[in-house]
Amino acid sequence: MEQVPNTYQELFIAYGALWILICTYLWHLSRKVDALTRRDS
Amino acid sequence: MSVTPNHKSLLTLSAISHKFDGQEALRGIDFEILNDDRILLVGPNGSGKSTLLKAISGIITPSKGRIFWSDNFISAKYQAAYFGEDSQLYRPLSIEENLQLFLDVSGQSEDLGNILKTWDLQSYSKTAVQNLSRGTLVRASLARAFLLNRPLLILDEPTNALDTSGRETLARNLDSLRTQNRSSIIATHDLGFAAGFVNRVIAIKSGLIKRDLRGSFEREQLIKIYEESCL
Amino acid sequence: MKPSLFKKAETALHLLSIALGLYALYLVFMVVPNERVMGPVQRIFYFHVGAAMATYCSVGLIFLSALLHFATRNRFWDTLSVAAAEVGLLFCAVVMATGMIWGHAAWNTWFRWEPRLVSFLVLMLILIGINLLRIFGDKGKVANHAAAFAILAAVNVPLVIWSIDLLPQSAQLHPKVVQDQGLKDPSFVKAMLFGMLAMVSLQFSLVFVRTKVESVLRLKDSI
Amino acid sequence: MKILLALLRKDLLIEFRTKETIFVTIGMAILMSAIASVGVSAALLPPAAVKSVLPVLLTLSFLLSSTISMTRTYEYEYQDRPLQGLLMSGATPQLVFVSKFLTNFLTMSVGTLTTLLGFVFFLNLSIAQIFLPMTFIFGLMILGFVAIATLIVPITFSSRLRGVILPLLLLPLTFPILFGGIEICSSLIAGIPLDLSSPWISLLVGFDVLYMAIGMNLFDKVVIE
Repeated sequence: MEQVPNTYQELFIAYGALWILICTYLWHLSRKVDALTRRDS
Repeated sequence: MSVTPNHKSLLTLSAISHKFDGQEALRGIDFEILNDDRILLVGPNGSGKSTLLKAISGIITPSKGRIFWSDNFISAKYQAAYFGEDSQLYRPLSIEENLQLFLDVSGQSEDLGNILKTWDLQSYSKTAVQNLSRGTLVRASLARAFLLNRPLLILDEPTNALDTSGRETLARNLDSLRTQNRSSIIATHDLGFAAGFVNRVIAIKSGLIKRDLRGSFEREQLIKIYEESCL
Repeated sequence: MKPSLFKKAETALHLLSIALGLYALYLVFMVVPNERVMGPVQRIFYFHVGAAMATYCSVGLIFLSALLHFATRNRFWDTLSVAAAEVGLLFCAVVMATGMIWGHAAWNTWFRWEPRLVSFLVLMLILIGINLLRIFGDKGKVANHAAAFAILAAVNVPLVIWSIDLLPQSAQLHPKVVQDQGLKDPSFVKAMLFGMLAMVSLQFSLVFVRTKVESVLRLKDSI
Repeated sequence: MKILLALLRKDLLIEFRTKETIFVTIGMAILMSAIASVGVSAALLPPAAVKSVLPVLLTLSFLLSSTISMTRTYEYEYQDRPLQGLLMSGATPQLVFVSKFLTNFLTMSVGTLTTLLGFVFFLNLSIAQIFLPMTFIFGLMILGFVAIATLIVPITFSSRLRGVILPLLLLPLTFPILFGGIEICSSLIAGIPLDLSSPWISLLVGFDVLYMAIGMNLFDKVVIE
């Protein structure tokens, strides 16, 4: 089996970026919800 | 509202309000029922009469506020006997089987025969409830409510489907309540029927109590009260 | 808790999920050596197990909120159980997907009848049931009904696991990596641990935000 | 106790007067066993294969026919709200649950017996010597199944999808019964005598006891308005 690399630099960056995107989008949504509740009450 | 010595408080409603799917049926109801009150509850359609009666009977739990039954009564969830638009009888069973079931379940052993006689249901006792006429069904359901000897009897529009003989039977049984020292609360539009019997009138409109008067009332007085507070 | 405390706790939670996620990714892609037999595809394992832990966490949340819903008349527990049910189903689907990808790569079949995947299949059916009940339930009574069904379902999970363990050994094909400590290299264990922590913390932030959304929805309905 | 007898009398009276659930159960049982047997004989399987596939067919037909026939059991409890009348006149929810549970157990046992006989008839099986242990095992399975179903039917009753949602909620919870039934039936059919110390029996018994207890306590939460 040819030597398979042990580390996957570009995969790590890709998934890392995706993960950050997900979490910040979630955070942003929750901020919007807060804004909504402030305006309603 | 001074409480005369021999009247004992039966239950107290404090800040009862109820809201379901968006609209407010009750908006803060406070009053007390004494043990020999015979209350007439009047109010236009949609004023929250049925919701209030269901809350008192325990069928629905009000979203806000509490109902306190006075001390020595059993702490069970359901303290009152209730009659409403649902007959609460098993349709495939006959009147006799239904009433016998409710007698056994409530642990009472009255004689079924005279219950049928007082509500003149003997001729229908064997027919299944689903084949009964509306009037007979109401009488059977009233018999079920009356046979539970509970301190409070709740009747929601009892006279709607009753003919004259049915109303006389109901009036006779209501009078017998007085002797058994059981209080009652009736919601009806038939003011003539209630005139001779009730000793307290509560007028309710869009979820709030407008008037709460004691004493005995003639039919005209009831109509005046209704018109003043509810129209 | 004062609103500002809520907001601080929430930002901490989101930051924690980001940090844990990045660290887990770093471990999985940069540090852990290739598994001798299965090669690089084995790296999905860490998030497969992480998602499984997050699913069990959600089922625990559903069970807890059902009990507390009956104990206290507070409506918050009902909104929490709505959120936990949806997030639980999401992570259960992730477990199934990663399990199949990994199963296909390792044994080139899409679905092996081994215990862990079977118990998750049953769990997914149950979670689908819970969510269906939420959608089609009667508006007034759905809170009580869903809580009662949640208790029935949560109690069922250990029974399913027990009955699967009794299944004859022939059905056992799942690599006993976790049980018999197949992980030689210590970094395997570390990666798995952080994989779990990342997924569970993402699960909590999802539940947190979904609960807020649900309470706003209910606020809107009741006006 | 007197209350329980009165409730049981009521349930049995309704059952035998309307005969709805009984007919649906027997009908479904015959239908399920017929479909399964047609499938098996159409596949021209050798007897050995039929014996190995029989447990899963038996258990599946039992689960499916029972689920469909359970949808009818609360029909008369909700028309004109008599169940509410009962609860208001002093019947405790636990007793109402026990009486519904026993009545449903009776009707489902009739259905399962018909399924068994259906299979024996359609596939002319000779299971005479293991018939008794088989009914014992199916008895345990029905107990667990009915304990859950008697609680879930009122839940689905008030939802918009009434009978359709019942299988989706009920069947995932019966997997332990499915596994247990298949394992014990296949060992019975393979000729191994039933030993009561096997873990499967304790699983089934544990399952039944657990869900009966949960059902009794959660029943009033599910039935109130």
